[in-house]
Amino acid sequence: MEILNLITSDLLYDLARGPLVWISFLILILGTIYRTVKLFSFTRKKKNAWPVSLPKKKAPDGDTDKSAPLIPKWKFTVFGAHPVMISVSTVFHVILFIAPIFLLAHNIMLDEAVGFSLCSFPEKVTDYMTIVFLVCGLFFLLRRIFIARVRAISSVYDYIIWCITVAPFLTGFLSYYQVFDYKTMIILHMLSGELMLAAAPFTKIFHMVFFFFGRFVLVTQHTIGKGSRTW
Amino acid sequence: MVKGQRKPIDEITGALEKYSNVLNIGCGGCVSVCLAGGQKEVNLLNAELESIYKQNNISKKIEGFTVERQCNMQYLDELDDIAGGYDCLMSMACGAGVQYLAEKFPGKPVFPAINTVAIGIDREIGIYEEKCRACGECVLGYTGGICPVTRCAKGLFNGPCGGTNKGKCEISNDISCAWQDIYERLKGQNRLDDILKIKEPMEWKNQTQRTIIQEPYMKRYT
Amino acid sequence: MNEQKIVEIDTVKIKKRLKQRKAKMKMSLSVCARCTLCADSCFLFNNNNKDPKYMPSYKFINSIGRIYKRRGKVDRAALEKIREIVWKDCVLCTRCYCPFGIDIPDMIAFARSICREQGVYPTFED
Amino acid sequence: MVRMASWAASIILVQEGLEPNFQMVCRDRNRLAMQSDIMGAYAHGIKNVLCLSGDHQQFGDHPQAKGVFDIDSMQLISVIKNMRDEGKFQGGAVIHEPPKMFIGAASNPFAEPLEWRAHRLAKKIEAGVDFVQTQCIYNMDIFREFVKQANDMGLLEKVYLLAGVTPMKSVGMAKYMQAKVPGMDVPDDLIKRLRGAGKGKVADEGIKIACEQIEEFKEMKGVAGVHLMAIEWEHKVPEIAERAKVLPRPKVE
Repeated sequence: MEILNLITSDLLYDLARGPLVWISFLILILGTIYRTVKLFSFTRKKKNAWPVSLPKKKAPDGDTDKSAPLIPKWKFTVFGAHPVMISVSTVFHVILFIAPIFLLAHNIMLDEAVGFSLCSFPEKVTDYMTIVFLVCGLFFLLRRIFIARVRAISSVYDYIIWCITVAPFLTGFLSYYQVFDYKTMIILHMLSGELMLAAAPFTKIFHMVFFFFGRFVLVTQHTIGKGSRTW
Repeated sequence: MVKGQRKPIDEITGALEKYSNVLNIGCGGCVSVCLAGGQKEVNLLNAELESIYKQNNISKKIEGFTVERQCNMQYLDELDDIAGGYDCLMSMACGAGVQYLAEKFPGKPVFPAINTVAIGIDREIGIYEEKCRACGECVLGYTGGICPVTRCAKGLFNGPCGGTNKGKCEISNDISCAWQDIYERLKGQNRLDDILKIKEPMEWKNQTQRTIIQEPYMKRYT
Repeated sequence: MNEQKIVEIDTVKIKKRLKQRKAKMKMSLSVCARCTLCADSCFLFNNNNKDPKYMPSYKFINSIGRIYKRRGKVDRAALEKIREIVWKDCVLCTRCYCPFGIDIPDMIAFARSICREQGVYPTFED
Repeated sequence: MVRMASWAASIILVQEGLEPNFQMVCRDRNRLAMQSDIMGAYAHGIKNVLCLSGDHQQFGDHPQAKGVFDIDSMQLISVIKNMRDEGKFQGGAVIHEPPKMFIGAASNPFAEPLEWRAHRLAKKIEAGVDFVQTQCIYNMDIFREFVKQANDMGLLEKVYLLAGVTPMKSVGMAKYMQAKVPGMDVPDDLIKRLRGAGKGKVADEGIKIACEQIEEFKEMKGVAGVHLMAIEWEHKVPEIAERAKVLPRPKVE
């Protein structure tokens, strides 16, 4: 009961909607910058390792696949191998980013705080988005629990990160519908959201940056485009 | 490592024409590293073949399997229970792997899907460069680590010939003259004496099939 | 035959080696989302009834990942387990796929070199 | 391009009472065929052999042919010298009637690296060459430098150097040689001079330049003679020789 009192206390409420928001955003931005700069600092610009001129022909034996019919190339990407996982993952990540940014309530608060706001989705849309997000999250959780290969490399840490990511959406959803005690929920929502923002640069959530770095900047077999840096 | 490149699709379909049940065998060794014959390429080639056969209303079963290395019997043994069900085998390994596979299954036709190109290096992902012709008598010690057998179009041992053209080979302005490069490197190392000596004619050791027994194993096999 | 000399594991040396490539390895280990999308790109995984121990991610998490987690303080038994993973379960064909572009083969190769330096490598008795 | 075998053409020349220079390239024959040809040529009275690496097969109309290049020109010189002086084939077997060949080689003073060219000549001399024919000379500055370096190294006392002279037939030929022929150095000044000769007089100017060169070679220390290569202009050779005042031919024993 003590704890519940503390959570519902005005002090915590003020703290969570005041300084903690700014602190968590600061940690998110500075942390991300710090780790991104680090990424660049220990990789270096790729030098062309090949001779000045490469043979103009495709290869000594000229494998020209002109006669070959077009085979659907996407079948050999990760999407072809795991279409469900990739679809769910894409939806999950897209909602993770856009739903909070274009949520009406958030924008009203932003307007009150700094006198400026982004456009908002209708509340119904963000509502559905949240439901879809939670279903996706559930999919990830079940996958982690029931599929042997995922279970094999899962640890408590992975479940904690899962909780950190899903909690803001769940609590936000519950508070919007005033399920349970509204004030408790909204405080939990704020706290979990701030925790997620602050944790992002320093946990595996940092893959939000590394993904783009690894697939677009670093030179690997799976680089999209040419890539410009190597380890 | 060995570098290879996939054959043109027409040649592959031509080879498989008479067979209806094909097992395409990849190799996880060199040809996988050079993106020519690993699991991914097996899957790609099989899909390409399937779509061709489908287009032409030909019924053929094509399946794939990738072993660790086709140049070692231990890994080919994995195929014992699998290969029986197919009327021909296709290998995406280098020439050595294809031959060992054919030796393992002497009753089955084996077709190569890869042209073995070179012993080479990885310049970049997807760019591979020939470096060695396995002549069996390495001269790199006196040529500053640049191979005249591989890089000189004429394979000269006492170059550069009179055709060098501003540091390029006479046969193409895109190829740098191996002997010019040898000269520059040795000059930089103050080792020009090395190429002032006349290099005697080669004892070409790659004229017959070679077998090597490493010294510590001499006793075991002889 | 070539008896493998049983030597004391020099954890100081391991730590030093870890430090040399700390940035890349730690970053790679920390951003792995445990998504298992790398699994199917490993032909050993496919050839061995999709046994999770052949997943590229499993292999690096349990080799170099383990060494990092313990900050180099690993004993011989641990290194021998790692040896099994990095030599027996991986052929370094360098073909694993990672949605984030994590350089898995390099991590396996690094684990190999640490093991080798400590006198733990495949022997002829295997 | 496929041409009549050099030994066959040489035999015809021997029959005509001339002294041919039998050319042999490493591109077409392995060491067995080369030694066998040397024996045959000598049996027919051919006494000079020019040892060349040979132009790469990619030039000409048989680019798919497999080049042999079993040994290189340097090694071929050694092989023939060993046949002549030691009476032994490269494999070690004894030759009962060793071919007394006068061994020649080519030298290109104009190919990079320039400072290495004299050293490569030194190697050929060490390998056993008796005479050397140079690439067609157009850049006299570089050639003078080359001869000076070779003289300083004491090379030209040990070998007969024949300076290569090819008169220019036209401006087009000069420009083609400048741009397309590997290992050829045609200075812009020369092209300008040819152009300046005016219509119908370019060929004559070309011959005039060649004669001036020959005059200089006559005086040049270390240059034993001239190798006149009137490419696709063979019928002009007597005229050029006359104008260069190198006739009559000196008697050689």
